[in-house]
Amino acid sequence: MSLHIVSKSPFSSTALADCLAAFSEGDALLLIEDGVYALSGRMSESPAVRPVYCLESDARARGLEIPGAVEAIDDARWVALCTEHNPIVSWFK
Amino acid sequence: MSLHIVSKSPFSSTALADCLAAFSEGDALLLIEDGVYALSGRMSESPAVRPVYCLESDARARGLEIPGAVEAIDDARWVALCTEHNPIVSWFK
Amino acid sequence: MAKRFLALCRQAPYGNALAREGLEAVLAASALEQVPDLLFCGDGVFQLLPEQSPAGIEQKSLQRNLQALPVFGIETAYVCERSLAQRGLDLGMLASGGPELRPVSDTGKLIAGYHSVLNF
Amino acid sequence: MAKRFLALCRQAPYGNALAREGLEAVLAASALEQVPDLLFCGDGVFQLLPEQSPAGIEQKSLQRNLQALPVFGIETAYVCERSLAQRGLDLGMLASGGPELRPVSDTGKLIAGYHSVLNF
Amino acid sequence: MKFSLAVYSAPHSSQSAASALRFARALLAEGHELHRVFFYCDGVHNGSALAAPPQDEPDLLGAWQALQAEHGLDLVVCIAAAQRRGVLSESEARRLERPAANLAEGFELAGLGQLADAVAQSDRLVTFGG
Amino acid sequence: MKFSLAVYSAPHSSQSAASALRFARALLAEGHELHRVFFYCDGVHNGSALAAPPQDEPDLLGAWQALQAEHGLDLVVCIAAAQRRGVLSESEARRLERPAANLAEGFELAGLGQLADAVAQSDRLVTFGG
Repeated sequence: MSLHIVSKSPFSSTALADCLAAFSEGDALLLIEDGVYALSGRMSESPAVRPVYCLESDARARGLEIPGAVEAIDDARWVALCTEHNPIVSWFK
Repeated sequence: MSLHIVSKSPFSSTALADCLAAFSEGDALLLIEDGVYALSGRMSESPAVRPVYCLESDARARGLEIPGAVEAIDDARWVALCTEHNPIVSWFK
Repeated sequence: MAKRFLALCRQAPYGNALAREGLEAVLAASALEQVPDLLFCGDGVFQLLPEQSPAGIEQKSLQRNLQALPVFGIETAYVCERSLAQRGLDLGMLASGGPELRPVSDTGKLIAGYHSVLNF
Repeated sequence: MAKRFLALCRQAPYGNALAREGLEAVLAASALEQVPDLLFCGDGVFQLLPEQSPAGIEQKSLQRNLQALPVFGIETAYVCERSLAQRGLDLGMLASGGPELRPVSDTGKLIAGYHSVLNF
Repeated sequence: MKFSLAVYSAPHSSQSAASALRFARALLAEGHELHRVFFYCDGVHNGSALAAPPQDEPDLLGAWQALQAEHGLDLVVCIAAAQRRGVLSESEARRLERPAANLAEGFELAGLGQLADAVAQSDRLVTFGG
Repeated sequence: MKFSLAVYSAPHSSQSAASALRFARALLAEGHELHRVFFYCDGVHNGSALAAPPQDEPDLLGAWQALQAEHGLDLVVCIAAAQRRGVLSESEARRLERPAANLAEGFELAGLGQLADAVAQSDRLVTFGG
């Protein structure tokens, strides 16, 4: 199933909303770059989908706490996620 | 009073919503580039603010009808609007 | 057997180059007989509006590229129903002459069926 | 009398270069004694979060630039209250050590009082 | 009236580079003054001499150069933004030990202070970005 | 597993160019194969030899070149997208009558078909844009 990678802030772009509308049972969501700002909103407590991952370095860069419902990952785990899922869909605008 | 120039689609960017939240009595709104896609939604019938202008060439480029509540303008009128208003605020992201 | 892949087109035309460069990539792939399926989603559905006249902004119409798709083996294209509804559009308001447009309600299920996705 | 101008900062830091290049423009202007006022709005308020550690993404922290602002004559900066609330933030959660942050409820009225706006 | 423009977008990527050119032409045609065009962020690519768009796409570089020659425009490319993005004059290429220069004729590199100066000197500033 | 990457963003403008480099390093470190990196849209600027970022900012070009040298990577810059944006090899500069070339060593220009080919040849395609 698909891995969705979102890299834009949900407060200024509809990338995350568009992604969630195309999310299927069995898919996974990875927040990178400005996509990690989703952690500062409601998603942090009760994500609309599961599982949700985020790049730890991107969250730390921005001073964001990573809530328990979201799994913080490093680059090696990012690569592993990409091997476990197919296709990989990037939501970057 | 301010002239607000919005150049992004309201369906993929919050630029227009952010602009409307910073709109004051006496300001004017100009839609250019992908900002003209606001004409394909609810704004076309009852704009949230007035006056609303749009660059006719940008609307025609995209195959959009220009509703009566919105004034279609050419480049010369665009320049004139910029002389009539101050400051000029661009909402491009 | 060739791996099936999907071109996911989410950008409005003209405001930035991605809609055009996406279609150019699709045509180039098709010319090499690696024909992707197409899904128009989000602002990408605006690429399908009829009567685009970008001469006034000194751009070429994207509709020529769209209408060329069947020649390259792309006979049908998927369109996200939800994206149309959000924008006050329906299939009947879109341009004809290119690939046959097929509405999709569950884009997630569609996407998950492909080996790879090219995002534009 | 110098014309008053406002730098309107709407971008989150790090994801794209505009937040950084905006602050660089503000510092350059201030160094020439053309000191703008500052308004953080939209995702621009994320520039003000404390404990940013961008070493892991090989970028320099923007907070050094922000903390340098008072040295260049920018003692206070406006922050859009509505943008904070939308993001579940309040003034008390923002970084200290830079300019004093002043909440603004009517950004439109504030903006309209300036001769020019630099958008970042 | 005296205008200045700030251009943040690269040609052939965003329409706003072309919009800036249109606006510049229109304000000059209306008899206004164009004090300065300041190319910043990705806008520095407007000053690249190496862009070679297909014949059937507009030649923005040539259009800016023609406007510059006709009206003596001040087309300023931010030197710091240009270094990061690889838009260099001959002297910058030498200084930074890069193998070539690509700043187009009619454009000049200058510091970021020229943006604030344009704001101070002009009746109107219009930003083209995105 | 065999990966290919599509990179649409310029360095120093969007973080995603740096993210692509990070991901490339990580997948190679994990023992996977990187079949091709295809630079398209504004991503073609990753192949510019003229970028000169300040000393305290990362040198993405040098990092790609080092990775290329170590792993023999196929770093392909789309020729059509590069022409529009002014990224030219010596032969392209001559053919298009431009005053200089700026394609960096380690990168090569090729047609858009190489993107579809990368999709067909790889187990995974990851796109970096925005």
